[in-house]
Amino acid sequence: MTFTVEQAINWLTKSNEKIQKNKDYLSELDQAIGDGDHGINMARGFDEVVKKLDGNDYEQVADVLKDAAMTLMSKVGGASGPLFGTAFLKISMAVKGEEAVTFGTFVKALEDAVAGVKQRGKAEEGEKTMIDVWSPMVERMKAADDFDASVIRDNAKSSMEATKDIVATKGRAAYLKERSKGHLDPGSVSSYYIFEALAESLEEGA
Amino acid sequence: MTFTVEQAINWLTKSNEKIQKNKDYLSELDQAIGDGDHGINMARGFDEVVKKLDGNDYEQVADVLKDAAMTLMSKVGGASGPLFGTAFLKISMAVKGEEAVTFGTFVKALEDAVAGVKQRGKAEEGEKTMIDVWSPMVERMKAADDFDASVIRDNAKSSMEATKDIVATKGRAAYLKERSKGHLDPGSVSSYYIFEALAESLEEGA
Amino acid sequence: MKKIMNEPNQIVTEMLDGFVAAKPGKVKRIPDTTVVTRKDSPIQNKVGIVSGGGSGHEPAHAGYIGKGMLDAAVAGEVFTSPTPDQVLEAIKAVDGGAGVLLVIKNYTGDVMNFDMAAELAEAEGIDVAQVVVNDDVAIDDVDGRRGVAGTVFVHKIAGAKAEAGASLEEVKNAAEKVIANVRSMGVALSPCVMPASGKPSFELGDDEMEVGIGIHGEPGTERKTLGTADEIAVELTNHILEDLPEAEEIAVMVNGMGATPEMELNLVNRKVQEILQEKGVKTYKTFVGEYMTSLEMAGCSVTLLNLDDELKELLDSPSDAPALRV
Amino acid sequence: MKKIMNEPNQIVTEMLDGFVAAKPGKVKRIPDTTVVTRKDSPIQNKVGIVSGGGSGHEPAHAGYIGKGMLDAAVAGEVFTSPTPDQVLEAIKAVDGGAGVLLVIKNYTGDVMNFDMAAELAEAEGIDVAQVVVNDDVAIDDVDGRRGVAGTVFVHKIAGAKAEAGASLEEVKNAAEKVIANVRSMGVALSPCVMPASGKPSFELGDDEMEVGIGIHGEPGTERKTLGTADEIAVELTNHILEDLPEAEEIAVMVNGMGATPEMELNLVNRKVQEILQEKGVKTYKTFVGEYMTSLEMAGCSVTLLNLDDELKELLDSPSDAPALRV
Ligand SMILES: Nc1ncnc2c1ncn2[C@@H]1O[C@H](COP(=O)(O)OP(=O)(O)O)[C@@H](O)[C@H]1O
Ligand SMILES: Nc1ncnc2c1ncn2[C@@H]1O[C@H](COP(=O)(O)OP(=O)(O)O)[C@@H](O)[C@H]1O
Ligand SMILES: [Mg+2]
Ligand SMILES: [Mg+2]
Ligand SMILES: [Mg+2]
Ligand SMILES: [Mg+2]
Repeated sequence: MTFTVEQAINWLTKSNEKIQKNKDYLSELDQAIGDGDHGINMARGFDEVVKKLDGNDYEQVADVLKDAAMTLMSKVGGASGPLFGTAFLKISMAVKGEEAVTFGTFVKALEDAVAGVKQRGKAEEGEKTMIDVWSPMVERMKAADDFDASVIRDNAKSSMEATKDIVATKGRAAYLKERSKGHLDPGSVSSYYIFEALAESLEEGA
Repeated sequence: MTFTVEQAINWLTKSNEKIQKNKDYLSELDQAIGDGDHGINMARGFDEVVKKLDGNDYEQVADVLKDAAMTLMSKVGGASGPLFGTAFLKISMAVKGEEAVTFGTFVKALEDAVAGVKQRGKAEEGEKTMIDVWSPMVERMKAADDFDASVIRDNAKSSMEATKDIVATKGRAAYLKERSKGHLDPGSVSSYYIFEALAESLEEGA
Repeated sequence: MKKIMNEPNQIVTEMLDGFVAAKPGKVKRIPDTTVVTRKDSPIQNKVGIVSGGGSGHEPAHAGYIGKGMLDAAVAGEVFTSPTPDQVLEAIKAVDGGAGVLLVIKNYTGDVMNFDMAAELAEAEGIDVAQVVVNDDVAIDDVDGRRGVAGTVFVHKIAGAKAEAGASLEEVKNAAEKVIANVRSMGVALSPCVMPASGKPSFELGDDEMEVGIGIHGEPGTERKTLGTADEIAVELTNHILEDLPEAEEIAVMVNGMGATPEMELNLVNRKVQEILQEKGVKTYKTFVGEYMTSLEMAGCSVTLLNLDDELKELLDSPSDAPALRV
Repeated sequence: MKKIMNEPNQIVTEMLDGFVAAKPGKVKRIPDTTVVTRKDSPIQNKVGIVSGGGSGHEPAHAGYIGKGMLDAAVAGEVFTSPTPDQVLEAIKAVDGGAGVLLVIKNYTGDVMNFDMAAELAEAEGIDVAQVVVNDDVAIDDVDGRRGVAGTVFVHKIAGAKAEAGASLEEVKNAAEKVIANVRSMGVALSPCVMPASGKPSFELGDDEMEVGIGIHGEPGTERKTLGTADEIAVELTNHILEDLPEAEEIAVMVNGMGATPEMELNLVNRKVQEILQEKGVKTYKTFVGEYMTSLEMAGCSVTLLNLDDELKELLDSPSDAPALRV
């Protein structure tokens, strides 16, 4: 199985739908342990991504993802803009040249994305950030040998849920120290939506 | 019957008690159609008046009332400071020289007080101010030939209550125009307490 | 009531201490009074400018003390005009032989207390002139109009004129020119709370605003559904312009009532400028900020001042008052 | 939510329009950006100073644009760092050949976005230096400390140094000296409301305050019973002084969070000065007002800056920025 331009567009479109639908929920999560703008930020960014992609003819997955990355970087701001932007940019760079991306390349691309996010955010796993969804995902996919929608969905979900118990040491939630416990990390929840969208785009096929 | 130094002190002491007791009520009345400080203003002023009188030996009613007037003028501020100050100052001036003030002199003194307040406030009867209690009082007393506590009490009370139906044309309540109707005038209510205190001091005698 | 304060009945004196402590080189407080003056008062042969009123309007009035504006400010209790003896102290402290102008806002209490102070000062041989500011067009009856944010322009112009060495009469005339040419109107989104009573000045629904408010938490002249920034700007500006027909070149002040973020004031200013441009009125200078407040009331007022060459020059001349630096 | 606004998603651009409209002779907006610069930018051979961050902190950051302070300010969405492309526009607009200093507050988002902008600018051949302000002692972990009101002192000192003709490195060093010597801490009495969501950032009881708050409506580090002005001043000042042991001669800033009347700030200042005097710390200069806000949050912060001769001179040198005139 490969990952095509149509699937990439579908991925981003579905990501946008989920984020728009859960915009208020994401902001509420951020209200509890941050500054309450995460839903607004992601919704603004993905709305622009979909607008940007709309009507364009893409030959490569890399071009779709690059446009998404650049749009996120220039329209989101805050912490999530550079981080999600970096993630998609790294994926885009790693899949460059392949019209239909193989599983191996895709996993490698996700691995680059995680490395990029870690470097940008000066963060590691276990600090209650989006990395806690992205990093386990790479580990899990490295152990598989083809795309598997339900694996992706389940892994993202359980990782996202696990952020609840973590005491934050990066991002705004870190200011709250122990009080950050018991709340989901908003960036992990939006990451979960993005992986859920990926799973759906894989299920729907090319 | 005459009005003595002891009665004058008693008058101001009782006025203070009533004003302190009704401080919040007076402020609430002012809240509705003014700026909410009338009780605070009058309470501050009369508290100082009583402090000022305390322990002083007075030979004349005029001296008691002059001290009260000067204290009100320098401690109250706002509209009520100069107005009540002027009222007591005019009374003081008119009763000067009499150790025990006769009814005739007292009525003449109140008449001067009303004239003084009208001039200071550039106001007439019927504008929903304290004048609407003081002016009818003078008219009523001019028709009598001796002090009568119950006449004073009743007259002040009915005049005070009648301010409810007036549309204000002076003071802050005037800003509300028709909306000022249906509310008692705070300065008239404190004037009522002052006349009630006068009635009591007359009843208790020298 | 949620306020950062200590004892409510000490609030004015403590505030003045805090104010003076922040600017020890510029202002001083006359001991045992609520009067703050320029550190270098009295200034020989300069007309002294005294303003004041109840407290709760900060930065008015002490914030306007400085070279080119006020010589002294007299603070009353919260929302209560100061008493004549306090005003007299201010007059005496700033009189440098050229006389003193009192800038009074048109409230019964202020007019009476300042007038009594003027009488006392005259009795002591000091030349005193008075002007009464009544810029609030929310009140139809011109005689009854309140003095609100337009007072700041009177401080500025009178102060500049005095600094330039004008006589008491000339300073008074300049102040009167401002009063004749300045109009304001305001709205409130939330009431204010008197420190001593702890009660809100009125109740407002979540989607309501009071239009035509004063600066003492008095209810406004009308209650309406909360408008957008643009709608509020249109309502206030048009009401003012109706009353200021000859407007050609003007100064604009968008004033916050105490708890209004600057962001919101800028939104209002944006629309005010748009309206003026559409009507062919030229803006000469704009002031956006908190200039004349009502404790922690949320809301804003708009003030327009018609300018001629003299007023422009005086508006532009320097002021080092902390609340209006030019 | 009660705000004077139009469409929430237009609030930043409309605010900038309103801001620039008030000061047409002094600032300009770069078309199609959220960047405001000095009207006379770029200034040849002067180091350019760029600051910025999310909106909602007004008068930060555009209010600090002026001779002697910032050359440009970049506004993000409310409480959201601006994006690298916007920061890049600002850098390019103010570079006069001597390089550009970015003043960044220590938030993940701000640090990343400004850093990316710096990379892009360097790629275009512009010398860029960065400083990260982290003055909030409410956070124990020094690396994680937020940048709050102390940032205003960084603007002032770096701006003065640049105006004096210093090199990029010298300007950066002066800014770093401020950062090493400035500490802040704040309390909130009420939350703020994001225009786009309409929800309060947290709920507080009538007798509660949040201690150790940031400037984005984040909850504080501790919730306590609402204290008096004196208690609040003691708590904040002592906490800061513990972290600033070498304090001898200092600058003080008592900053309102957006909806705090100046009266209350003066009460806090009064006590802060008293504490400093008791401890033998000399106050060189005091600033009381709204300098770095959190929308319509009520509350205040205290900032202390240790001064040496260089910092004193730079603090005293002129600034014509509307929000900090010297
Ligand atoms: N240093 C970091 N590394 C990785 N992710 C981070 C970091 N800081 C914050 N995040 C992620 O960003 C999310 C917050 O994004 P958002 O609310 O949009 O930005 P901001 O915190 O600037 O308001 C967090 O929930 C977290 O997942
Ligand atoms: N022009 C006036 N003439 C007579 N009495 C007046 C006048 N203006 C106001 N008052 C009286 O003063 C009262 C208000 O006093 P107060 O609240 O203490 O002063 P302020 O209005 O300055 O806050 C009114 O209720 C009214 O009775
Ligand atoms: Mg956030
Ligand atoms: Mg009153
Ligand atoms: Mg009053
Ligand atoms: Mg944010």
